[in-house]
Amino acid sequence: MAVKTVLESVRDALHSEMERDPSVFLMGEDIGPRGNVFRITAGFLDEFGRDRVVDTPLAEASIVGIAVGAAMAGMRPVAEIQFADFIYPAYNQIVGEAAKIRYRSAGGNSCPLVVRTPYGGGVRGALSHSVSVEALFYHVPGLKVCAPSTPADTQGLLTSAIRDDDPVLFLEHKRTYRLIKGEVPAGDYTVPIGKADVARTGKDVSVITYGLMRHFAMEAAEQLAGQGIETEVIDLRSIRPMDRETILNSIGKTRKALIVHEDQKFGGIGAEVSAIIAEEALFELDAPVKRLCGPDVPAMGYAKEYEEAFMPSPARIADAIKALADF
Amino acid sequence: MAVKTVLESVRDALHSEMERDPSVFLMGEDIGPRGNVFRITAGFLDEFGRDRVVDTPLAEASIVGIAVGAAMAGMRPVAEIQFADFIYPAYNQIVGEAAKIRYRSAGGNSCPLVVRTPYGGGVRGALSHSVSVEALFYHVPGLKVCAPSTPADTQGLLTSAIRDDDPVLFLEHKRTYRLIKGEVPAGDYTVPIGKADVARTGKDVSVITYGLMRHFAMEAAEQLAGQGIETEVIDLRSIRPMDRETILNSIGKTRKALIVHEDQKFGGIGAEVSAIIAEEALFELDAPVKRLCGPDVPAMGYAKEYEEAFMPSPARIADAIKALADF
Amino acid sequence: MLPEGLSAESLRDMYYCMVLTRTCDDRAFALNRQGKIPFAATCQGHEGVQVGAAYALKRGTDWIVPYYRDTALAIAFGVTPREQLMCLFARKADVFSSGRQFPNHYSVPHKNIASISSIIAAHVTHGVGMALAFKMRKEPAVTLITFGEGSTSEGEWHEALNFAGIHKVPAVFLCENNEFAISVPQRLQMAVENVADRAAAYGLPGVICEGTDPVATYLCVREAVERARQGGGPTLIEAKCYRAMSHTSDDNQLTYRTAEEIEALKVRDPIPRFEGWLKERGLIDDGTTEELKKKALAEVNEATDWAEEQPPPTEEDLYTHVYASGPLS
Amino acid sequence: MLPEGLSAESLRDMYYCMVLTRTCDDRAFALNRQGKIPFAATCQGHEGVQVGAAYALKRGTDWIVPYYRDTALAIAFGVTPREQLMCLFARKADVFSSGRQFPNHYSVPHKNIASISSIIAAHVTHGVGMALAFKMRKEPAVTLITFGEGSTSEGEWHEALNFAGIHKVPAVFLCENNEFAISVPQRLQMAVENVADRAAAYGLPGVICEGTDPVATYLCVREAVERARQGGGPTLIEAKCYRAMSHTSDDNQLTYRTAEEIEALKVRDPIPRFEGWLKERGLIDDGTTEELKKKALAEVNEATDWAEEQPPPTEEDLYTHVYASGPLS
Ligand SMILES: Cc1ncc(C[n+]2csc(CCOP(=O)(O)OP(=O)(O)O)c2C)c(N)n1
Ligand SMILES: Cc1ncc(C[n+]2csc(CCOP(=O)(O)OP(=O)(O)O)c2C)c(N)n1
Ligand SMILES: [Mg+2]
Ligand SMILES: [Mg+2]
Repeated sequence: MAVKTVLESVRDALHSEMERDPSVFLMGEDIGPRGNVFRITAGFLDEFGRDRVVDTPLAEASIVGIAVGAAMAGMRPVAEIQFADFIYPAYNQIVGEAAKIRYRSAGGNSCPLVVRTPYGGGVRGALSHSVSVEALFYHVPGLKVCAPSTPADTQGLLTSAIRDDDPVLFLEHKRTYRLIKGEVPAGDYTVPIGKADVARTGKDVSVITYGLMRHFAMEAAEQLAGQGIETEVIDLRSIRPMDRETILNSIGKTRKALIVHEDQKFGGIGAEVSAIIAEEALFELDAPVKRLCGPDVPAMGYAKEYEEAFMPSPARIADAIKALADF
Repeated sequence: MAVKTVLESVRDALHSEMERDPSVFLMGEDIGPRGNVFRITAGFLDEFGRDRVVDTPLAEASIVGIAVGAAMAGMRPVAEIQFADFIYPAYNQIVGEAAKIRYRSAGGNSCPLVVRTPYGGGVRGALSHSVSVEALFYHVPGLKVCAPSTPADTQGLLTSAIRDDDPVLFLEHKRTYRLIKGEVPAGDYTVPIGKADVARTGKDVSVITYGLMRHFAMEAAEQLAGQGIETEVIDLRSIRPMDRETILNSIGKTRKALIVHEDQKFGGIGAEVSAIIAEEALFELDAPVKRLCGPDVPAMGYAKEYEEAFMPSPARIADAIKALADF
Repeated sequence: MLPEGLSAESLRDMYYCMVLTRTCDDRAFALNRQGKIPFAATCQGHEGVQVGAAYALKRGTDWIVPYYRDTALAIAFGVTPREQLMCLFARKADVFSSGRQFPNHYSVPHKNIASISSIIAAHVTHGVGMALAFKMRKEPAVTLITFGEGSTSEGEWHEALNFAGIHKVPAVFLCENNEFAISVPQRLQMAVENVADRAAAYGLPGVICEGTDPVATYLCVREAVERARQGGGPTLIEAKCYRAMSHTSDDNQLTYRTAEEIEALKVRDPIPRFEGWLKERGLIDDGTTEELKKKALAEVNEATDWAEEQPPPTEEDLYTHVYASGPLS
Repeated sequence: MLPEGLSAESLRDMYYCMVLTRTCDDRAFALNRQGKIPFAATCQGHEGVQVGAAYALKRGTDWIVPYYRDTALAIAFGVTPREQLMCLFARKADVFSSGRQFPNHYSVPHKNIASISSIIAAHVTHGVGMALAFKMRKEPAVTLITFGEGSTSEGEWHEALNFAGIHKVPAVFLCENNEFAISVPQRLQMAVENVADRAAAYGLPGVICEGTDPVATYLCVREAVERARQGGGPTLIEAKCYRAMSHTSDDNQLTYRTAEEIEALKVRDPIPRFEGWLKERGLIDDGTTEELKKKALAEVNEATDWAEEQPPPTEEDLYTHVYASGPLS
């Protein structure tokens, strides 16, 4: 197994799917000679040519809209939105169009499209390069939403997303790109969309999380293990469909749930996770379902102080786990 | 007190605010000679002139974007999106721009904007004229979201929204326009944004809802009253900010919660309501927090059968209340 | 002499398509007035441009990406009266959407008709993406993408034409300019006289044709299609036509247009005009036109009766085709 | 003879603005290399168009709606080196955003500079809306809205110009065409040679000027501003300039442009060229230019030292200015 970064796992998934299937192609801003602003697709243009690595005009609605059309015509486009903050102009194409094409045509048409985009904070990206967008999309039936956090999951899920016959919004936490390294199985490796990962088993508290926060939660869990608190960490990996079974199994065991995400709290993913638990496992709970999330302010600011105040840290996660364990 | 329809209450709020404040003006498609597709603004063009009743080009991003600019320059625009299904192209302007202007300029700029739009089903509006969009916006700090259901609340909240110094998304359930009649206090009548309405008091089960479903819930509650079940019905009216206090007070009394909305369940408003309860009132509950919502399919279809299967009905709400009461 | 590429037979077929469409259109409004269907949309005044355009395409090869006013285009491209009536009645076996979409949202993949929504101009980038796919796969297909003049105000329209111009995809953009977007007249929609004037912003040829005349439109679209097929890039065509009736059955155009103005449009009706053109050239006679009108009525009657009897969707049908893998994935 | 409307003094002021901007710009990159600030964006190559445009406006009356590359425009419109350095250091008292936004996202309401985000072209409709407000209130103000050539691909840009043309709002659209959008060259951004060619689609005049020349730009913008102020409607101006450095400190243009190509741009540097122009006319001499460069450096040094000492935002500052009524409602 090779050890690679999350960034490399994105590159490798794109590269092998493009090699494997001639209907896969890439569209986006600066993905050609520049090789994407993070250099993910460096060298792709030379290898696959201009037809399959399309440097688009600066226009997100059409990056997705044109990809939708190509998907309807039998291609498997992977459209890139340079930063998740710029996805809003394409909202109509993703939510209003791509997600409804199969349903509205009663199966006559389909839209095997991947929209991938880097999201999240912690890189001094300021107010317009730090947003988490998962909660703005996960409500939409017809769409799938993935937000993996390790190199293996990223490569495995991106491969599944490209092969999926429905539109997938694929969120890559940009802080993990170079920070997180890990082993990725060789060969044709996929991870099924819709299955959570039990990143760590424990009997005292369940932490349900995803993205960068998985790593912070693992750090917190390791710290607490020294203090005799055994934390179970569930990495959702897929936001829609969401793996209710794994969540509920874990609650059945620990009887205490802490949901952690970087995105703002009110109306975030944690709301649905909590609601699933409150609806299906209420009498198994020994403590209120807690959420540790970003604050309900419009954005993460540029100054370091804003970033630090905004993002849940391993220390704050550990405090929250401890409070629940002690409850 | 005058009895009027919801549609008339929208008209009256717009009309009196335009009379009262010269900085209030309207923008939208077909609001001029046509007087809006529901005839809400019929006669406004003649009365207020072309400067204040702007029939725009067919372009939602700019309807909102231009209104944002005018708001930044001291006006109080009321922008109309003809049907909520067409709001997606304006998503960037609402979520990415309007909601962040005060925050990003540290109070240097503000955006006193109302975006109003008819939403919801039950009028054979088919796949693209029936959507509920509240869950796609309520997660956004900096924005306020209202979804009243009675003529008095509609007139009072729309008046508050126009006078509010921040952007408000104002959702009008189109099925209520002509269906729902009610008394509206005369004079300068406002309802504060952020306060729920206890539409009916009861001790057995709390139904937390909004929009058309308030009326269906009231019907269900009346039916059940005959069977000795006393339902408390909370009409949220404002989705963001949400009135946690009224919700929690009610749960404290009934110890059972049913959340009802027409919008799809997964990631809908009900998730947050449930999460608030699970976080703050868990040990007051005698039953799981239940959600009765639209199904997780992409849209309400055109055929009557789809509509009926999609929308919660008074009968289905009554069944759900009864099941909780019997729990 | 006949117009290049059109035989006497195909000219008569074009005429029949127009008559058949008009019959379907009238039927929709009749059913609406009878309370049998809640909604109808018209294409009256647009039949010329639509039928002309359809005949300029290569059936089985080219694709249309139409909009909701394209009944004649759809019929000329192979949609049958039964299919049309099934969507009006929102029947389960409605081929376009199984009764999910409003009427006239055509979608028949095996007839090369793409699925569209009601969201104005959202399909324009789709048509470009399809054309891009054809180009990548070196297939000879061209997409014809249609829309009203109001639709050209949307940002997505701009983005679609901009990309198409840069990448010279095999697409033809056809604007059916009826001077109104519901109630909004063209002068409040754009500051230019012709939609075709917008082509210059994308490095495309902009061409104007008389949209009530199927032959004029045919010739114009044909040239653009061939140019696109040869790799010459897209064209923006503006067909000047008019909207005879209210926007839809939910609208009343007397709230924003005078009765005289509406009455005056009647002289432009594409059907009698084309009938006259055919008669002048001896391609049709009174007997034939009467016969064709009767045939259309019989077809539409049969389709109406049949479709009305077909079953509606059931509650379970609500849950189909959410994902390829099943309802909730 | 001096260009109409510009005194010798204002020409020297313009020169000083350009020098001051360059000094700020160099400082930003120096601080970035020293690891003191994580990000810097440049306007080198754009100083001519920006300063020329600023001087064509009426201070205290007209508004600018700039974009992130408009350091010289902002400085010429009244932003001080201290304000500039405060935003670079993301200090609490940063007037633009209190350290919330990336550097160079100008916003100074009392100096008639509107707040902008990083979302490309989203501010263009805002400028139109502001101009609409001025028109409604019968105020004499004009908005100058700037953007790069890449920004003209966005749908919102199209919608903004379309509305502005129809309603003849008092706005001037100024494109700073540096031929690149990060790495994407103009030929992959549009199929036309000039951004000004797009004006025809909106019924606007489209004008081209040499953007490295502040006087040429000044004259061009001045005419457009006066036309707008008189009710003559908006103008689209394209100022041809260039980007001397990488897109931002996060970019490396050698990944998509050759060193020779970059080197060759240097002859267009607006500062020495304008210096030469002023000297030819006897408006400035070597002594003065040296003096002004020293003065700029002293100002920027002072601003740097001062700003570095200012306090950053605190954790509580995260919660301010969410709503007028307070943090969580
Ligand atoms: C995004 C969006 N905005 C608004 C509407 C409502 N609407 C439906 S048709 C129409 C007018 C379209 O005018 P035009 O493009 O000229 O086509 P026509 O109907 O005249 O053929 C409008 C505003 C819509 N369906 N989608
Ligand atoms: C909506 C959106 N998409 C993409 C970006 C990323 N981005 C920032 S600047 C830029 C290039 C802008 O080019 P241009 O408009 O020519 O201005 P220039 O930087 O050349 O002055 C891009 C793609 C963004 N900020 N916003
Ligand atoms: Mg029209
Ligand atoms: Mg540029």
